Amino acid sequence: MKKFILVRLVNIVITLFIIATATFFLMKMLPGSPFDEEKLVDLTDEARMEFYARYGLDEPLYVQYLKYMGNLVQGDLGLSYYYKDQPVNSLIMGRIGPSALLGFQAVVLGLSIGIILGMIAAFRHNTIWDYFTMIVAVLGVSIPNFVLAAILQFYVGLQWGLFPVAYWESYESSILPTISLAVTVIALIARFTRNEMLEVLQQDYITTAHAKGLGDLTVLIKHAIRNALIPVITILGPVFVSLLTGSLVIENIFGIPGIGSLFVDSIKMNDYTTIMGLTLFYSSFFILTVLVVDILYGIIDPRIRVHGKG
Amino acid sequence: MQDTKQQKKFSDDLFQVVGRREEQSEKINRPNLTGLQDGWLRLKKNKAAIGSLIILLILLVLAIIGPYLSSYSYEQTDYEKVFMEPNSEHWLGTDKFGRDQWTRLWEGTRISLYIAVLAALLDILIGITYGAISGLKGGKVDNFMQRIIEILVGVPNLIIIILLIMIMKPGILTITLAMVITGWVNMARLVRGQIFKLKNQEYILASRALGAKNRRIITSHMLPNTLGIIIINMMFTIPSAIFTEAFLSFIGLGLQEPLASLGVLINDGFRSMRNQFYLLAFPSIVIIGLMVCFNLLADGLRDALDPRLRK
Amino acid sequence: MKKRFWIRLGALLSIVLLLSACNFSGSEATDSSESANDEEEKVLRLSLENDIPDLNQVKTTDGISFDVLNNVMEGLYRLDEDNNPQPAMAESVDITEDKLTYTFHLREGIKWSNGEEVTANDFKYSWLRAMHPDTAGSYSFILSDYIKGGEAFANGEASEDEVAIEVKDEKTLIVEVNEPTPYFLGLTAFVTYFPLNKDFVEEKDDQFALDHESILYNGPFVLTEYDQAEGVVMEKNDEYWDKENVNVDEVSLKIIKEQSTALNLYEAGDLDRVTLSSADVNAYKDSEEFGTETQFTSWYIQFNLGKEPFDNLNIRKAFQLAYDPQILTETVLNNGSESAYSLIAPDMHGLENQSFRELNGPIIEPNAEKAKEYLDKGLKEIGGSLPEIEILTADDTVAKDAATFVQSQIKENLGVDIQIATKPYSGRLDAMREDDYQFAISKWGADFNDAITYLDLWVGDPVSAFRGSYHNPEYTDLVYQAKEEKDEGRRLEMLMDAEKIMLKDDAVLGPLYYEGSAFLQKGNIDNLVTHPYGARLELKYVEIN
Amino acid sequence: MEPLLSIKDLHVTFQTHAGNVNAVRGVDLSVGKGETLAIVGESGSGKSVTSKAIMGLLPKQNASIDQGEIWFEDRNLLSLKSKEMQKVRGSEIAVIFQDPMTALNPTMKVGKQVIESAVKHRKLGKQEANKLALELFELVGIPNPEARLNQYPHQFSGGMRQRVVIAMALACNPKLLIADEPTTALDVTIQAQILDLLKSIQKKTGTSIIFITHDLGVVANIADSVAVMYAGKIVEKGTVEEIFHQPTHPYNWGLLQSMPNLDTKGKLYSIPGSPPDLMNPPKGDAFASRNEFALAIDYEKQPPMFQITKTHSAASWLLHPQAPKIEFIKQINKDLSEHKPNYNKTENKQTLLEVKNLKKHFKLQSKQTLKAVDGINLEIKKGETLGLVGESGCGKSTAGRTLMGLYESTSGEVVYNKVSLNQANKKNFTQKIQMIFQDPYASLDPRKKVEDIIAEGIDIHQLTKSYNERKEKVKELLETVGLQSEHASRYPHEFSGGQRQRIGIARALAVEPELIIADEPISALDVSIQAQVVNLLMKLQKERDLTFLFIAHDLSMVKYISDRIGVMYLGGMVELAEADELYKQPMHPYTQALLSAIPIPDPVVEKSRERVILQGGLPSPITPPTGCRFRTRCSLATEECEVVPKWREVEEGHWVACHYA
Repeated sequence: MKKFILVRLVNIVITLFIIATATFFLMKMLPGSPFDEEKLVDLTDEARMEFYARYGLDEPLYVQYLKYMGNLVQGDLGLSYYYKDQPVNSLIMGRIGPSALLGFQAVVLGLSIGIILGMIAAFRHNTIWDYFTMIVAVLGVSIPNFVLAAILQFYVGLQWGLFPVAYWESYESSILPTISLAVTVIALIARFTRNEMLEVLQQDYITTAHAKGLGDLTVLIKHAIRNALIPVITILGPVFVSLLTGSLVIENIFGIPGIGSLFVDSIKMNDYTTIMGLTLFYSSFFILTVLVVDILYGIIDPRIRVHGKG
Repeated sequence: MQDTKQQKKFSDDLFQVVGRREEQSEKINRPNLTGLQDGWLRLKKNKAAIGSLIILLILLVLAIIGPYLSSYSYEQTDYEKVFMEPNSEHWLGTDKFGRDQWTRLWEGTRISLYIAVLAALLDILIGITYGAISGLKGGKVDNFMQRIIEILVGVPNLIIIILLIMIMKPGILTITLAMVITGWVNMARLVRGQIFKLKNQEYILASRALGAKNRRIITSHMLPNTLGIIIINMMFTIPSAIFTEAFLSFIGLGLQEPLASLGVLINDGFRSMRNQFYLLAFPSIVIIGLMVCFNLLADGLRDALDPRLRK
Repeated sequence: MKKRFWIRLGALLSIVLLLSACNFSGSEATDSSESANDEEEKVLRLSLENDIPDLNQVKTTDGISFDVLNNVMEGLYRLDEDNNPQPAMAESVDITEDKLTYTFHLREGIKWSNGEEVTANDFKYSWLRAMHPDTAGSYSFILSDYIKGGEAFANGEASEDEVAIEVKDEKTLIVEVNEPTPYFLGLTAFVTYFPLNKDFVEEKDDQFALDHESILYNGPFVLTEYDQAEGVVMEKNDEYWDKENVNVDEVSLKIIKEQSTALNLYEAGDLDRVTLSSADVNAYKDSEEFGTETQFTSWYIQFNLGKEPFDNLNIRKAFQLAYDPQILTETVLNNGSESAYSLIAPDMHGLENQSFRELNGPIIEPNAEKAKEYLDKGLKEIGGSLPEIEILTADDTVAKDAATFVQSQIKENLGVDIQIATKPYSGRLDAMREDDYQFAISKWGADFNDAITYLDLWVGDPVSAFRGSYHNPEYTDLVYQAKEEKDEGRRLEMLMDAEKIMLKDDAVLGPLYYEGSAFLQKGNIDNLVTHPYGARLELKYVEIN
Repeated sequence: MEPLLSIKDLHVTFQTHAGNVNAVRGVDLSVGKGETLAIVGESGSGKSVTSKAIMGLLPKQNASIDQGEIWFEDRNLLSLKSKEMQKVRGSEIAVIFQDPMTALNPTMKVGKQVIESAVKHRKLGKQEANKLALELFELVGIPNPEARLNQYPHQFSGGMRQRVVIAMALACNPKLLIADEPTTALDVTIQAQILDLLKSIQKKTGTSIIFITHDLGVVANIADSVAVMYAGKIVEKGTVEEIFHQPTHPYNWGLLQSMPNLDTKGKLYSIPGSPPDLMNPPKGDAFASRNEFALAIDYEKQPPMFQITKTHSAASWLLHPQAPKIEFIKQINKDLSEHKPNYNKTENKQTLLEVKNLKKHFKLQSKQTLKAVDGINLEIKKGETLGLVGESGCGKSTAGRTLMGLYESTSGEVVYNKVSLNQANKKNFTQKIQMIFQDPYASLDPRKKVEDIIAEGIDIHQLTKSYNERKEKVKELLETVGLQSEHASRYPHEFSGGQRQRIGIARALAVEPELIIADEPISALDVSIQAQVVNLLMKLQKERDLTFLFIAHDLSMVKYISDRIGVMYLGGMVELAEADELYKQPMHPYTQALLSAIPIPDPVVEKSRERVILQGGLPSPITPPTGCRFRTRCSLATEECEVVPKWREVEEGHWVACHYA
């Protein structure tokens, strides 16, 4: 198991290296520079180069690349260009909190409701329950979450005054955005759970369990759920990461100082170091999540544990 | 004996040995159905899927002929008639340039559908080829190709897409391309997995034993048998492409004015939802309709074509 | 197994909740509840439409940072409610006859928020820092262009001794300028001219201005909270010399990027002022809370004289006349923007009580028929047909709307199809600079209240693709002469002629509109001033009833 | 005997999207206390559906019981509420399912699964339950029970899992045990172990058993009485002796005759045709169209049950007084009179294929090596049939595939007609060497028409010039394997297993090969169909001078069809001899055990027979035992066996790898 994790970690480092390299050069192809402003365009080329020189941006690309990678190895993501002089590390750390909270709450909410709905749908297959759940699930993935967020804000926030309209001030502020984000998760998980559950319910060992005279509920709880839920773990990683990246619009709508908006802004502003920092942050987060999910999967599914050893 | 009465009923002719009728026992009584026909039969029973199919067809037809039903073009401005609520002249009202929303809506649907289908097609072309090569070659080639996929998966799609759109000129093609760069990964993985599974199927071995080359095995055995999965995945790719485009348009990276995709319309509508809610409502309804229908159809197809596929 | 899993999950959950709880601006929540008890407290709640990139005054360049800094810092002068510079840190100024030397006398009792005295040294330190190649930002030109010796210093070619900033004593600062600069006092109200406390800056080093505690304030307010993505909270500065005239106790400036959200917040009573998007204007037009304002920001079409077909004067003229800015401002933008028929913004300073605009009048008169005539003429000259034409624009809503408008009008009035190419902000600038455009939607916001801030841009020395590769010696000479001219009347004459040459004779630009905005403001708020140039937001004079 | 369970006129229908399938069409049965009733039938005959109906485990969505009663003691199970039925399930009636690989919950410890029903029905406490689990594990013979209780199913071998399943079924001391093909998925050697176990358990507990199987040999071994099912009906029932010694229904005759015993020579009797499709069951006797002695009335009316003795009854019009008297015994003699021309001793035959020290190792993901085939030597003479037998996992299929070039060999050489086979010249040989596959469901491409499946080889080697010629050829091949030419346009899923296997044979024949490797071609088929396929193969061999490598785990069929037989164990050959010689004089202890494990379809012989029962299961081929690979299961093993035994010719043509042979 240790060896397995070690090998995976080495692979992760290689993957991240390639991602960093690719992003670096891709990013440099962006039109414009981080210092493009109406006020600066009238500078002579010399003056501009001098300005670039201050940030090492006048050097050949490969030198910039080597320098960047050198700093990266030491865990230094450099200083932001747009948020002048702000270290990218602290920029990301400062922004990750709200996004992480929203993402986490949305996953927890989505998981719990999604699983329950999925279970009900599978267990009451082809009944009104099933149809209802599937309608919820399909609608959940079909309504753009910014439309949903806007509607929630207007009605629940403004008209009914149940939760704050926007701002990031108290725990209540996180509720509407969490719901907006969670709906997609609920839909995804409900659907996935239902399918897994339907498949599990057809397995021989479920028949065996029924043959033992166990009640329907016992069979469901003791035999079916666990087997159906193990695969659900595998989609958690991507879901969580997509929540983090996808929360951009939600963050804007609810005025939340999260990482999602930083992400698009940095690209629009040619904020090279921030783009790099965020890409690497997301990538490593994603890859590590996948690794954790794999390990978790191994811990939960006894069949895989042995393979890990072998 | 209970049978005494019956015994007399029968004529002796009936007790002649007539022997077997082998042809009869080898006869196949069931109708001659291909796998696809069979799937179609099953799909037909799924009311939601059929309903979705019909709605999709209606939307498709409207997307094609809708713009011609009104006398306006999608880019025609009329500054005398801005922000008109739906009325007999402008069925779905006008926006701040006085453009006819009915026309723009179907023009947008057309473009969204076009993007979706293009993305799905490219996705399928690349995804299938990639997956098939990777799965069939196996070994080092597969390992290498999987690494590439791992890297592609490792970078959040959105970063790649936005970077690309910023680098290239925004437009339908760019958006499609950007989505294709990452969108095919799922398909490639699916096809690869499927090919791996099929590789050791006895009918593939039989074909090899008959001396078939890789090409024949792929085109005549593996692909037809992966078709179900491919179709299903395509049905899931399409809504995600529509959504991606809508999202990009929403954050201002979408199509060029005055072109209208559903995403652009929703973006515009969102900006004026407070006082011109109809601008947001109609494109939202269409996009939700599209998504719901594609999803239901995909679900239906999955059930019909292969109930226990997935994985 | 299962039980353990759930326990772990629960633990994880609570940790995340705890962590994130620290992330809420919790302290603020308690503050506001306290303030509810204290009825005297006057709180103003405003929003910013984007992140605050940088509060380091010598480096920062963007309007939002300016909005914040202008209210927590103060220069020698401050713009008053009528946008005229009034003595602030300075009590008075002596200007020599040749209008080249300024002697500022600092006010008594001006203090930093830590209680230290603000001295002439603080200004010198700050100004040098703002020009020094190692520490300057891209606004250093706003000092170096005017202060004698500044340019050489900024280029690293001269030492700081050669810069004509002299600290005579703690309360006296003597500055020499290169040329007579009638708007120099206005410049001293500009953010880059604010003072800095040397000891404090050096102590904070690279942490300077990264949070609210690493800035020293000398303005009407101090920051009590600062988060780049969340916004700032300001409180009245007890050390401020004029605190008696500051009516507001606390101001919060929260970042709300979506206009619709801001409007919702306004309606929910969480904001005191909100900018309206054009779609919402009609619905609120008659409200008592409705208002509009304009700025010294001109939007125009920049023709690229180096690219077909706009190398042809008649075609430029055709395009220039083919659209009606009034439709743009009244129908599409509908937000208080004024239609533009020339370049210099309407209220910009002219002579005595007359504005520049009043003196020079409208220059371009849209006329579809004439436009068509010019087009035909131009077409003959270039041999019959137009190439494919693309209009470059940035990807923000307003710029895109303007482009769409131009496109539709050209189509309607000239029958010419043009494409729109949207690029992100820096992409548009880059394309223009690299001469990769035919014509573009562009704008310029004034840094100070003088027409030269615009006219200086097109002198074509060197020729700049960004400015349409325009170079007309007549124009250039006029602008250069104006700069040296000591007589205000003569100077203005020259500038007005220059504007006419560029717009009317050479048709380098097509004026679109002067930026304005429509807003809603709660009835109990008075005197919330937004300056049309420089730093916009002025909170010093706000009164809450 | 007091019946414990009796079924009266049970009808079960399944709703499918294509139509309704009448899976069970009026079944009457009864099981006495302490009795073992075997239900025998082909797949699709309704035997498993019947058992599921007893348990109340038919899928609710699409199955319905249209008619009938199931009386268990004094209750009609069909009228019980689901709560009451739950009390019966597991505690009074327990069931053992066919596939031990899927019948256990993979994520639950086996100990917990075993006691679950006891905890529920007998309200046992934790300690009592644990004690019970230990007892049960000991009862079913699982070594080291304490440790194994805490393991997960994947840590058990197939045989051991089946023991777990049995322990699970016994947890509440059920009055009735339904064993639904409990040994079908297992190897012969393991099957023998499990059968022994069931018998000893019944002796100890006195429980009644319904034993469902398609294997008459197993029935002879275990059953007291037998019910033969065909097409959803019981066609004959009686005591085991009556069924085997006085068979009355023609179907039963067919079944008994299709089973070769070790002495059978000549053409096997086979039941031609395929079982009927129960979606449109035939009007009269469902078996009529395959029945040599079908009466005219068989095509008109369903026969009633005729009582022959008190215990013996059958549903055949032949028992009607008006029917002609047809004797069963005569038929056997008549059929066996035609002998297969005995295989000429090898002298004048040329060697067609020679395998020299062939090895095939697979690299696993875990970096270990699976030595599937580890150095085997053999030669196949022209025109002979060489049988290759061994337990599943012994590498016999891999050997077949490797020597045909489907897998690249790790080392060793395959020489065909004096030419060494390699990747470069593989294609030339694909026409000469062909293969028939094991699983008739997996070996045909489901998306291809039968015509295209059969013609694939023709297309690849371009053997026909025109489309019509191709069509003709396909038609001819279809007829050769006993199918009809209109089948050409059908898809594989429309065919029964036997028909599919014949399509597979036609496909192999299409390229007119010389050597056919038949990889367990009959092991997935029902008994009556097996004989069809074997007969077809033998007919083809005679007509076309084919050479066969016949891979199988069913020793009786191998003995019947092969001239010489090789026995494989864990990737290596342990014995090779002429078929008769091998059966008469098996030298390797493994061969002896294999032979002994074969069930014989004769209750008298079977019940009196002494067996060598092999202990344990097959070791992992990843880490095979050192020295003689068999020594871990061998009763003769000594220290000497730590040395690898030599592959030597003990007598002429009789090779063996054992120190004690």
